[in-house]
Amino acid sequence: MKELFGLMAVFATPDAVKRAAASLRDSGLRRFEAYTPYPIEGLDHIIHPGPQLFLPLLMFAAAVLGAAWGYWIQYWDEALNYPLNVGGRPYNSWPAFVVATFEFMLLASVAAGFFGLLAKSKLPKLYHPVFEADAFERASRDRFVICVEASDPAFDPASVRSAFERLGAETIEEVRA
Amino acid sequence: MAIFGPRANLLMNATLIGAVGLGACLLLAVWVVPVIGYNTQERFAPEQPIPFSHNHHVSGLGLDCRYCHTMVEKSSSAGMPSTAICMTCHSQVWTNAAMLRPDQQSLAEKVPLRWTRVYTLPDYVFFDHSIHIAKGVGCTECHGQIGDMDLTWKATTLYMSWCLSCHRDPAPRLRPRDEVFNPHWRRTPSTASGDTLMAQYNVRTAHLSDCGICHR
Amino acid sequence: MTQPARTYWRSLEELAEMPEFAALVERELPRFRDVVNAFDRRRFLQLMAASMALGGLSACGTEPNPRQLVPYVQEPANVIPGRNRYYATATTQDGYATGVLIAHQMARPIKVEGNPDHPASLGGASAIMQASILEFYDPRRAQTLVGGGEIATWEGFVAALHDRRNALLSRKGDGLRVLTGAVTSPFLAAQLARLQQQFPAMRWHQWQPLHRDNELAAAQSSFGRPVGRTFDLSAADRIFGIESDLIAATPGWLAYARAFAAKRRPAETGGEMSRAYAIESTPTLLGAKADHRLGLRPDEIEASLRYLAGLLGAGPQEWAQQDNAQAAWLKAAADDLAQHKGNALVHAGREQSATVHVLVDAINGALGAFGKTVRLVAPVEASAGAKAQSLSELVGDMRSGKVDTLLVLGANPVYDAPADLDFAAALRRVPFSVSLALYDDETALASTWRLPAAHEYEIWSDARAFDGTITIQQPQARPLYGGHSAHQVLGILLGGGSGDDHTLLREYWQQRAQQENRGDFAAFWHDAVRGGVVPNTAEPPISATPRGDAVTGLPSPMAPANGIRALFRPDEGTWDGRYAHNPWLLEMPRTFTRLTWDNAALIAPGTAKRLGLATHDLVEISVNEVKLTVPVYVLPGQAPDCMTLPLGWGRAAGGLGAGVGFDVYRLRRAADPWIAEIASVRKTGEVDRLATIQGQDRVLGRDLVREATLETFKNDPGSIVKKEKPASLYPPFEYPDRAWAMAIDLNSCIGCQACTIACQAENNVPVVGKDQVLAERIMHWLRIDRYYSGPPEAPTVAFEPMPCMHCENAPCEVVCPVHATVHDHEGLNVMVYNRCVGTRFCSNNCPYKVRRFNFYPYTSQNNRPAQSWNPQVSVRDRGVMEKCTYCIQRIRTTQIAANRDDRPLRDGEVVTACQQSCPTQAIIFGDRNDRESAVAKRKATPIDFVLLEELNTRPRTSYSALIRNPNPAIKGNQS
Amino acid sequence: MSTTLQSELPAEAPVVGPDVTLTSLSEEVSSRVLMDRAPRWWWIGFGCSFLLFIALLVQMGWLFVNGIGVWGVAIPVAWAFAILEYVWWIALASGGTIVSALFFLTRSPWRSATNRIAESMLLSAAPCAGLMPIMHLGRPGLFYWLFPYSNVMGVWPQARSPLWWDFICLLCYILMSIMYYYAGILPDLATVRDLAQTRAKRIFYGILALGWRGSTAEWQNQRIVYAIMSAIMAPMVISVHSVVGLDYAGGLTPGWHDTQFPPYFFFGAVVSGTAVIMMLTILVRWGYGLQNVLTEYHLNAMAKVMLVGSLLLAYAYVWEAFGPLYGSDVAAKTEFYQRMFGFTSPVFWSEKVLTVVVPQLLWFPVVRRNQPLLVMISAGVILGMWQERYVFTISSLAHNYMPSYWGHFYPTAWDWTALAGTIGLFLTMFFLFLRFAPIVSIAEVREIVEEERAP
Repeated sequence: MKELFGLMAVFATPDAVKRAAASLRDSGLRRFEAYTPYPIEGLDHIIHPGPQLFLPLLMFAAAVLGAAWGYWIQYWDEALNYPLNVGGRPYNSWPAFVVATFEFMLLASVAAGFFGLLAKSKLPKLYHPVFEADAFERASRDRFVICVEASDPAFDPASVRSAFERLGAETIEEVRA
Repeated sequence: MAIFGPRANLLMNATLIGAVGLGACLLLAVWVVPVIGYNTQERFAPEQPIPFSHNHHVSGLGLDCRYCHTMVEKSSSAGMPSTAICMTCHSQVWTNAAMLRPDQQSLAEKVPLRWTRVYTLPDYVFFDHSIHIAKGVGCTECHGQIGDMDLTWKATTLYMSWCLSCHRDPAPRLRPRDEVFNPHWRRTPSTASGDTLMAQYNVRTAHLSDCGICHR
Repeated sequence: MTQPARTYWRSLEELAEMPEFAALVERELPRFRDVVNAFDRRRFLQLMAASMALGGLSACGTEPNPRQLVPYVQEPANVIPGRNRYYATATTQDGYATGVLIAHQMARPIKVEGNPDHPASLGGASAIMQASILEFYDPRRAQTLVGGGEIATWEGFVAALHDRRNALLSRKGDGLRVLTGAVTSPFLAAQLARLQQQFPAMRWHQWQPLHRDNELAAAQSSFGRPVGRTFDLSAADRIFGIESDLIAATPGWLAYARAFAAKRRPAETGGEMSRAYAIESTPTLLGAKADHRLGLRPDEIEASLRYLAGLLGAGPQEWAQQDNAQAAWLKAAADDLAQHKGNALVHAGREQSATVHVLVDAINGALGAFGKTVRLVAPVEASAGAKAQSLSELVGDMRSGKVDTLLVLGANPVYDAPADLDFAAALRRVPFSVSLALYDDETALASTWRLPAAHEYEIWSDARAFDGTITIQQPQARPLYGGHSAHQVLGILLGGGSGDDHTLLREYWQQRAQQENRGDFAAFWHDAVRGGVVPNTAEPPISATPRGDAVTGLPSPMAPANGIRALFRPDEGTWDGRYAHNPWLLEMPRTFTRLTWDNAALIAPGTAKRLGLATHDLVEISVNEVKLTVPVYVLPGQAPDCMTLPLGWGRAAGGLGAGVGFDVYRLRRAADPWIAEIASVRKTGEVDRLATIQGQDRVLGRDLVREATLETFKNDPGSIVKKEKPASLYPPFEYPDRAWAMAIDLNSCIGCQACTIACQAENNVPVVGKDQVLAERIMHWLRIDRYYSGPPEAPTVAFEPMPCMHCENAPCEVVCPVHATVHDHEGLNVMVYNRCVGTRFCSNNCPYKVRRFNFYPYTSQNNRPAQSWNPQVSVRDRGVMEKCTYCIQRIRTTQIAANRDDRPLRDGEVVTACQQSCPTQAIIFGDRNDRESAVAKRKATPIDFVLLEELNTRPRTSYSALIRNPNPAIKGNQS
Repeated sequence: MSTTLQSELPAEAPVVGPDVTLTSLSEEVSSRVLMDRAPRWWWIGFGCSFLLFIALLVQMGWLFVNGIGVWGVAIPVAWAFAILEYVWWIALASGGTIVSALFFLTRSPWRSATNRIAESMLLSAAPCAGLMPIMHLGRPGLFYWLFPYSNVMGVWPQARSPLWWDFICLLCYILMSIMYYYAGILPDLATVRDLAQTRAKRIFYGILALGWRGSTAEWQNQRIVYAIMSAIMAPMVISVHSVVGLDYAGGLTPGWHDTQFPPYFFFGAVVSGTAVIMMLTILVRWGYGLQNVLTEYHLNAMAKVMLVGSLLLAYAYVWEAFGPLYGSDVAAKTEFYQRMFGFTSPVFWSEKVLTVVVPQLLWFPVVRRNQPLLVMISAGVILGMWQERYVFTISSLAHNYMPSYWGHFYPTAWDWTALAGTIGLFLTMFFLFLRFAPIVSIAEVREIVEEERAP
């Protein structure tokens, strides 16, 4: 018999899952996560409160670095590495270097964002215990799922189950992995 | 009833790391591959009709480069010695050495020898020996320790970047005119500094990296 | 006057309304030029070198392997790899020699340049001269000796000729005939003389299609004896040309052109300038440069000349009484000429009637030209007889079976003899006919023996220039394709066996040197051969004046004919057809038509409109009962009611030129070799695409040609070109130590195309073929734009050579994404072929459109023998851009030589190919920063201007404005 | 947010059909991906496109063997089909980004269902655009010299060249578009994974979905990044097309050297991009029977964008004429006369009609709801945009500063093959997207569904 990973409840509506999340949090649980077919306004603040500045800052930093590198590579090429008289233009013709600088800036920023997204969400992660639950399958479609993890110090299967029932869960399932 | 077991994550991460590593290697190759000896043919001595030894003739017998490479001071090409030049000596010495048979044959049948190039430049590069000699660039600057080579091998990459490295900063590679053909010349405290020589030969570095200097 | 003097236009369609123009464009070219053409072209270009391998083999042994170094077995003396060595010799055209220096690289001839010490060249070189190097290498030249349809050997021929000789000796040479072109070679003449002694009954005939019989006849009646006329244009302040080839084709024209141009550079001669008049039926170079030009029908020309003679007292007074449409113009011209007695000169082209030439002599006499601007000399030709007559006598005898042995040495009568003589038929009646020819041409194929001739550059011989100066021709290489010389053939007939021409020639000169007691022969010979000129062999001037009765004895003027006249004229490139196999000359754009790869019937715009014809239309004309289908080209400046038909095309056999263009000789008759009535002109409705490289004929409001009158220049030179420096965001680059630059004088440029070919020869510029010219992919680095202005029927012409401008703010460089074209520290716009990836953005960005692109691997398709390319210049492969480099290879080699022995470059030490070949010194190249340099001086003149200055490209190539010197008394097409 | 639109919309056209539920939405869209056999129309469409694509490969082979000469390009007209079609394709691609990024920022509800079509279109068009400049090189094998990489020659790209800017732009643009696309499609892949029946498909989409679980944390990150990406893609796409415009404006050629080119090009991108998305949307709509997800509401909205685009274009055309006619540059003036009356005149006039006059029909709601008409107008616009590029690319080069060197241009069979071939490549790729990736952004439409559900 695999050990218990957590307890999973399926709700029918976004409001239900919001209410559930709120009350779970009030009951002192921290290690639980909601799985929904689309982002539900407010839910994230209940489960992961506090400002989310990492990704924006990361993308900004990347933009700055990208721009710097972009200009440098052109400056180095035209003015330092092999200064050539091109159509009588100065070696460092900054107006001409702006375009590529801009593009490199954007590329760096977007790339940072993309990989930042994966890294911060710990993706790719093909296997996760919640996949074991049959109920979970519909979380990517039309149901709203909450899973409380057994590793939570405040986790008590009985109370959590009752709480779920009280909150109007459609089904409740033990996730074992 | 998940599709993937926990091992899938391991596998996935392994693949990712592998992919990144591979990418890095390929990127590295762009820098590395061109400069490996196999590409540059540095230190590579091709087969020759006659196993001619510069070491023997130059360091041993003390022949001057110009004795055989007659054109080097006048012409863009240094000039390969004609069979006749070889024969000026070898009609007297080593007359019946087997290794000189091709030489005698060539003279007898009036068919030129066919040496294999060690230093090859593309057709669109117009190198001129005479001007380098005139400006005090010694033979060994490009041909390495030619005087000590038993078989002639390629001492430099002949890459454009290599040419430029000297054209941008010739001073350290210049020597007094009378030392140009000295295969074992070393800079001594008494030798004039590179900059003095630059001034003396009035070498203008700025122009030296113009495209038109080598490409016409 | 900041605006150009007049609005220029470029093609007549442009003048028509736009819709028509569009319609014509629709018709003019097919919708699709698909890949099939590519195949055609490839096959076509390969024709140029069917046996290229052979060409290569015969010169440099087995195929070279790039990985191998092949030293000499025994070095030859004085061969320095990478350095040019020059050998003097001469090229001949219609027998007349022009001295050349041939550049050798590692003992291979690569380029023909003018010999500065030779009076007929003075360093200049015509397009035809320079193209001869390609003829020399042409693998399509005759290579096999054929006797009676069988491939034979030289020995076989010698034997056969020996038998013949014995037979002939027995009957004192009865039935033996020799047919040559015009002969100036003293040695050949001597051989023929000796032949005459041995075979008293033998006869020597001469034929060349572009003969000068009329001049000769005129000389006969004016001076009572055959004389040649040479001219001193440096003394001529007033020049009057009658369809004159004085600066285009007449022997010595290179020298004449130089003298002519020297007097037309007011900015450099302190306001001194000659004035030129021209009357002509078809445009000539002199006409284009003339300050006043009249386009007249052929019959009007003679009438007008009589009128002029009358005015100048060179003919009966009543001539001046007849009414003439051009009276006012002619009076003004006559007064002007009369005021410059002694400094005036009248010249008529070879195509003008004997009457015209007599009149010209008379007028020159009346103007006191003889001994001043016109010098009379004993004929330079060995036997100055009338060619046409000589040939028809020969044909007559051949018909009547009097000829049983005929040697044709360097003539091609089957192709170019007057049609009514039907030489081919006559030739069939000659049992033993020998043709010595460079190509397997029409005559060669019709003869019983055909011998491959050695090229001029492969033999020892001698030849005389227009003024009599003799040049010893020395071979530049062993015969590439085993040819033989006329001297050898005659040598056999003289019983000397086939001695080599060196010994024969040397013997001859040994004797002659003794007679002329020229001292030590060895020294004399060495100098003569080396210098390319035999000292003081120029003909001394004869003092004579035209007989008065010559004019009075003239036939009464021909009645003005109505109907269209055909004018037979030589072609600028193929000449009389002998150069029709030369790719450079075939692809050389003709001065006025800008046509390549075709000849066309030139007619005046008015006439075209009347006949409902447009350029590219095919018409069927019938002349002397012969029908010929020709494409029409509508040429501004052509006289009404006459159609110029360029000779020398439509070769039936030989090399590349076979089947290119149409053969006009079929219409030509012995009686009237230059003019004929056109019985009918029928529009076939079909269209033949003519490959003209011309876009528009009008400058369309752009300041491309600055122009002014001499008055304006004297009074207010500053007003001719406006100089303003457009502002720039960036600070200009400094060029402290050297700044290469070029100055081109529009006054001197006569549009002769010599520079175009010089550039092609020097810089390995490939030929592309007709369909690629039509595809607008011609490769010439240097073109001569031709702009018209004024009314179509009487336009004024401006020639504008267009090399790369080497802009300091080069637009092309800025847009190249890979640094393939950049500036160097001396201001050259360098093009690095090996770095080019072929985006072609540089060409789009070049306002002067001087960049050329290798859309196909043209150079390899040209299949030239490897050793004929210039090793100093990269040969460009497919997909790279190329352009004029100011001959950077010459700059480099000279600089290296100078740096080697630590001396500064002298001004004029670096000479570009175009500058070197230019007969009129229109192009000057040098260091702009050196205030003393010629180029700086010319740029300092007030009339120096750059093209499209408002674009702020700061070109290094600048032009001198066109100054004309109109006669105030003439109101008309000028100014 | 979308009230203004809604108010004057016919009542029967909500953003999504009334009967659409979360369940039906997911199943409908996914089923199109998961169906075992593709419908006949798909096979026919794909087959034809693939044949054209083969033609492209043949053309490239012939081109690379024989050289650029097989095309009609010459001097002075050294740029022709390849470049004008590059501009054309990149404009279509940009249109995709405009719809997906620009209108994401404006929170336009109609964008949610169409952005995936737009992005799939852009990812299919970008390679066609990228291919053209490489094919047109004289020495295509050396195109990599445009990369700024360390080499033994010691020579680097020339950073002042608009061509290099363009190269960098295109490179960045394609890479960024892929990431943008993937960041958006991730949740939908998860949906497909969970709906897939066969093991193979579950694994395939399982890997593609990277184990997306739809946890609030993931949603949080995805939303933040996606929003910022959109905010970046919007200026990006404008810059891309402006730089393409600079290829011309940076050129010293009458008719090119003109400051209005960057915006001019962008307007063109807007109108042609929307046009092609319009056509594809209608295709998908009928082909996949997604009428109630891709409703008339979407077509209506896009039609309006198209209308605005063509009005902007009309403005640009006024300047195209005003510049040379008012200005003092003789060359520019003559060049413009040539555009109007020279050998390009038929194309010139038809271009104006197709891109500006005809789209004015979209003022009428009737037309905006008539799909056959919409298809025809869109097709006309796309053709018209091609002609516009044809005119200013070729006419300007043919009628340059040097009257002596005025020229013509005549396309060869291979020029046309290249055009047809790239169309083949485009459609081939689009059909593949259609088959293997959810063509509607399920996650985003879910929100719309919920909104509409909300009282």
